[in-house]
Amino acid sequence: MKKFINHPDAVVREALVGLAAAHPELRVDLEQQIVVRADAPRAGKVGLISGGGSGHEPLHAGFVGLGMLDAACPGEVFTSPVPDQILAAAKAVDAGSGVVHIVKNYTGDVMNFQMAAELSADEGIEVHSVLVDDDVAVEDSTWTAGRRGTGATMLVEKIAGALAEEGGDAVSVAALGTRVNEASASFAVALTPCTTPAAGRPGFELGEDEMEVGVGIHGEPGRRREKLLPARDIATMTLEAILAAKPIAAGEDAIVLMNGLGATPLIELYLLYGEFAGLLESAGVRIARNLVGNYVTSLDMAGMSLTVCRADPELLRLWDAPVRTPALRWGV
Amino acid sequence: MKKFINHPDAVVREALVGLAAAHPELRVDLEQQIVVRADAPRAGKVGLISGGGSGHEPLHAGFVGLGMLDAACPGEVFTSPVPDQILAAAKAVDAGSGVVHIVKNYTGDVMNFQMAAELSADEGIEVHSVLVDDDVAVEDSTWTAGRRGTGATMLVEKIAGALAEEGGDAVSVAALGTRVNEASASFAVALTPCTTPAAGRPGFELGEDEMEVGVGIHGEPGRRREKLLPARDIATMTLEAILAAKPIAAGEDAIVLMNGLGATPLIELYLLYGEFAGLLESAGVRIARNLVGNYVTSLDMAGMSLTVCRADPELLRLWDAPVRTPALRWGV
Amino acid sequence: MDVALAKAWLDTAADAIAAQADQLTTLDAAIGDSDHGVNMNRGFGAVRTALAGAAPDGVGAVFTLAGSTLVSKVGGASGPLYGSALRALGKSLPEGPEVDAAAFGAGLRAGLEALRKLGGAAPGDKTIVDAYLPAVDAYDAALRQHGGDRDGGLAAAARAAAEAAAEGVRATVPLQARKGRASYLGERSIGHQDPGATSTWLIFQALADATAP
Amino acid sequence: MDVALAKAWLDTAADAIAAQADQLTTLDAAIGDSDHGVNMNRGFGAVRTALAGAAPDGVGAVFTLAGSTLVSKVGGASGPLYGSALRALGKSLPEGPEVDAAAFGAGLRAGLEALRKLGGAAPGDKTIVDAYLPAVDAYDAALRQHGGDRDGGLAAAARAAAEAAAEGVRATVPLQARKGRASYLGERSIGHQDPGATSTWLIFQALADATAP
Ligand SMILES: Nc1ncnc2c1ncn2[C@@H]1O[C@H](COP(=O)(O)OP(=O)(O)O)[C@@H](O)[C@H]1O
Ligand SMILES: Nc1ncnc2c1ncn2[C@@H]1O[C@H](COP(=O)(O)OP(=O)(O)O)[C@@H](O)[C@H]1O
Ligand SMILES: [Mg+2]
Ligand SMILES: [Mg+2]
Ligand SMILES: [Mg+2]
Ligand SMILES: [Mg+2]
Repeated sequence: MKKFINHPDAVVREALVGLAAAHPELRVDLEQQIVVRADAPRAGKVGLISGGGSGHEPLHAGFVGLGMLDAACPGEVFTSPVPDQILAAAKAVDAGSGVVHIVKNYTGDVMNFQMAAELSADEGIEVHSVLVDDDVAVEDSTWTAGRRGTGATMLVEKIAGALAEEGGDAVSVAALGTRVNEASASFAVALTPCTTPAAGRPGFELGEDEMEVGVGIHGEPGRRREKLLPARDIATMTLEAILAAKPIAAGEDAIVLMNGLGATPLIELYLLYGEFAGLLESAGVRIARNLVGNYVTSLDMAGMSLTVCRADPELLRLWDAPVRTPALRWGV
Repeated sequence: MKKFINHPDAVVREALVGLAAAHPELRVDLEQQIVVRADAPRAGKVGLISGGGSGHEPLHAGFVGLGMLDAACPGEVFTSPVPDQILAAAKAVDAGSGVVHIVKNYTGDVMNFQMAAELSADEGIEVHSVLVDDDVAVEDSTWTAGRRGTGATMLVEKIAGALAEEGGDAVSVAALGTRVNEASASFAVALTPCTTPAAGRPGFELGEDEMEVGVGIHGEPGRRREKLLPARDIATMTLEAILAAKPIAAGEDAIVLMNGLGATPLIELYLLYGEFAGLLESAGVRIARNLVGNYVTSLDMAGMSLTVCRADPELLRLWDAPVRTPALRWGV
Repeated sequence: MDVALAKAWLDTAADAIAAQADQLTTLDAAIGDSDHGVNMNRGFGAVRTALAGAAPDGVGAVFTLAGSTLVSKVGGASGPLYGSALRALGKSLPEGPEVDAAAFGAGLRAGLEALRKLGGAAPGDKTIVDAYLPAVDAYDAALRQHGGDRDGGLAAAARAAAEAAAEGVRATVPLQARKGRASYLGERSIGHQDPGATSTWLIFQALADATAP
Repeated sequence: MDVALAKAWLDTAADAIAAQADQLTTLDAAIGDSDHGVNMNRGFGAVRTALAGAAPDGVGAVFTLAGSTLVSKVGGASGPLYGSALRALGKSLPEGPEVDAAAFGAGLRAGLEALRKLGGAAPGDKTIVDAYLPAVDAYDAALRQHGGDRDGGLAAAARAAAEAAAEGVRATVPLQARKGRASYLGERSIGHQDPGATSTWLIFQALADATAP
């Protein structure tokens, strides 16, 4: 394992030290392991809280700030945060208007946020939840824990965050978040596995000519392993999986997130984006907004995910609303 | 070699297709292989042009836009652009106020930009140049081609770009760029080599417990090879090299770029930034501004570089000036 | 079982988990996200520290503290699941510095119920339940046989539970996961031993070791 | 040398470079950035295409076109250097469909001077110059000996040039680079053969092959 770290156990904490140093506009509580907007709690504003295992940076802490999250709860690497952390975040951001949890659909995340919601309720904080489960590589059936939350998480955080910033109440913000999730589908392909600092070795093995199709953002092996294909074919298979699960009619608008999983250079992401843009154009879908870069990552995994969100004018308006966070910034 | 590409020869071109699709606010000329601000040429504004081998994305095309570059000339991967490209860019952006070349100090870049400057002069375009040579891993002596241009390039592009946007003339803009370069020093460490699509194999080999100290952004081997050290020790050796070459007195301001070389996850960059921030604080240096992320990369190299620029109020003011490019955006 | 034995069990479990952490993580790498050993080790290490720094006045309090510690230190799926189970065990026990083997057995089952309520897993889903459920069944069966032993049958019941858990772990190999991260793999989860079931076996084996005469 | 032979030389060089592109890139990986073979191959492939599509009326025009093509297709260090050298060679030749071996030799030296003026490298800096300079020296020396040959000594001079270039390439191995990317390595550049000198040798060897009787 080759990483810029001091000790596997200290990675999350020491990265938070760096985050605090780089972003004085955030309040980083190393004790509680939470990252909070410096101006929270803000009277009349519902508090938007997300969190999950670390290793997906900039998600979530990189999206704390004006127009997006009020607080992030980073867990250990690939391990959901604990209820205490999430409760501490709720206390830090609740101004009496309640909080909204944005939770990626993993057994651990769901249970820990659920426990935190109960603890928060005990303290008189109203909690609503958005469950993100956009990864169509997983079949959504009673035979699985359900679809995973991946790339759409940042779309939910951006769009629900914009409504919260405008003064939307907790019920509306949660409902909007759910609507964004329902309109979104993601699919990922990895060229290499990732290595958690604690494990010290890759989560799975891939041959020099293989790719993992439908991989998870925690290095969970995917749907299947295949021979590596040209970017064009990978794009085709990815988009087919997405549109099969969540069709978009010709003429409709979409927000497209061309996301790198951590170790894929931007030149490849742009090349892929060109392929996807061509395919979507052929399908008559209009890419109204796009992002190309590393937003929801998986440590040092070489890979990519595509998220397509069917958008209407309200979603686009909220997408365009001002945002000022370490990893996403426009309009201010 | 595992990459999201179709064919090694088509990578640069196809990535430009994707860039064009993602950023309609840019004019991407696939024929001339140049990327130009949509509103260029702008009357009264000097045209800022940079370029170099591809594989360092977002440098340079990701920095084309308001407040930064007017045009970028991406060469083949790790190969400087050709004079024709640079001339085409000059013609596209010159509004009679001349152009400024921002050139990284590599033999090929210097020669090709020089030839382009002569061709431009033949066409009546006044050309000034800023040579960036901030990489203190290379000794600056008659025994070498001189220090390489690396991380400081984006600082020069941002700060000179701000002055150009304000209406600074070509001589002032070039002089300012040179001043930023002189105030800056960079040093890089790699954990893995990178692989160019055309070569198909890594540029050098590194043992599982080794790092390359003072590596170049084209996968040029560095000053020396060493056993991998904890992040803290790597930070110490990096900062010592930087401050030995360009000392900063206690109490002075600095702009710090904590840069990833392409395959290093953000969590590690923040951890490293925490180390650097602590060391600089101990040295009494004030980090007035910082950036943490992948800005000047080296394809799929796992590694980092630190750039420290001694800043005065003018540099800070221009740093803060509005910028709207694919990879850097604030104030608008 | 008295307070000392309760602590000894958890200490023995912490040792076993520390020793097997790499193995648990390797199992999780195959069908999960490579952190189960790290999670359990962090959790049981914290339990050890918490118990060392506290003087619980009853057996139940030992387990409630241990469970709360797991909930607040582990995260992931295993933290809430094991934490809730231990908390439910602790809360179900009668007050006092000692409980008999029957009460303890009932407590183990209460823990199982809490875990199942939280996680929603059925037997055969390739989870903790596949080791835990046979273990408490075997415990109860052995207790009926050995209730007259000098220790009220605790040691024999614990041994039976550990053996049944081990059998349950082996039986997870051919299963297709339907809960937790392994379920994403669908048929590709078949052929791998479940990490959570494995850590459950370690915990019951620690009970057998700690209670062995 | 006539137009056909000039084209044949560049074609032969293009073949040799295509065949050795991987080898050139491997040499560049050791002390540079792994692209010299790719660069040269792209450039000489473009030269081949350009010449196929043009009907230069003189020997000089062949080289001027080839040089301009390299400048506008290669980039990097080698594009301007070889491009300028070929352009200078072309421009230095007398007009017309044929030039003699002496004029061609003077042209080769004019190319070397242009390359040195642009790149600033001295002999011993571990660059193209270390193969090019001994090659033109050997060419001139051989010409003095073989000027009376049927072809005016061209074939013998070219053979001598190629041999001297090969020797020059070998001599780059122990040198420490002082120009180009390899200079960044300082002492670590010692022990490696220079890629640019190697491609220069390929080009002179192609001249020997194309002119061989
Ligand atoms: N719903 C569930 N009910 C019971 N056990 C579960 C459930 N989901 C997961 N598990 C168990 O948790 C184990 C994984 O734990 P761990 O790796 O620590 O958490 P995570 O999956 O969050 O990384 C699995 O091997 C499985 O035995
Ligand atoms: N200043 C110079 N003068 C002569 N030759 C040079 C000079 N700088 C570099 N070279 C030659 O160029 C070769 C490298 O060419 P190439 O790899 O195509 O370009 P780049 O270094 O830009 O990647 C070196 O091996 C060396 O022989
Ligand atoms: Mg986990
Ligand atoms: Mg090059
Ligand atoms: Mg796990
Ligand atoms: Mg090279």
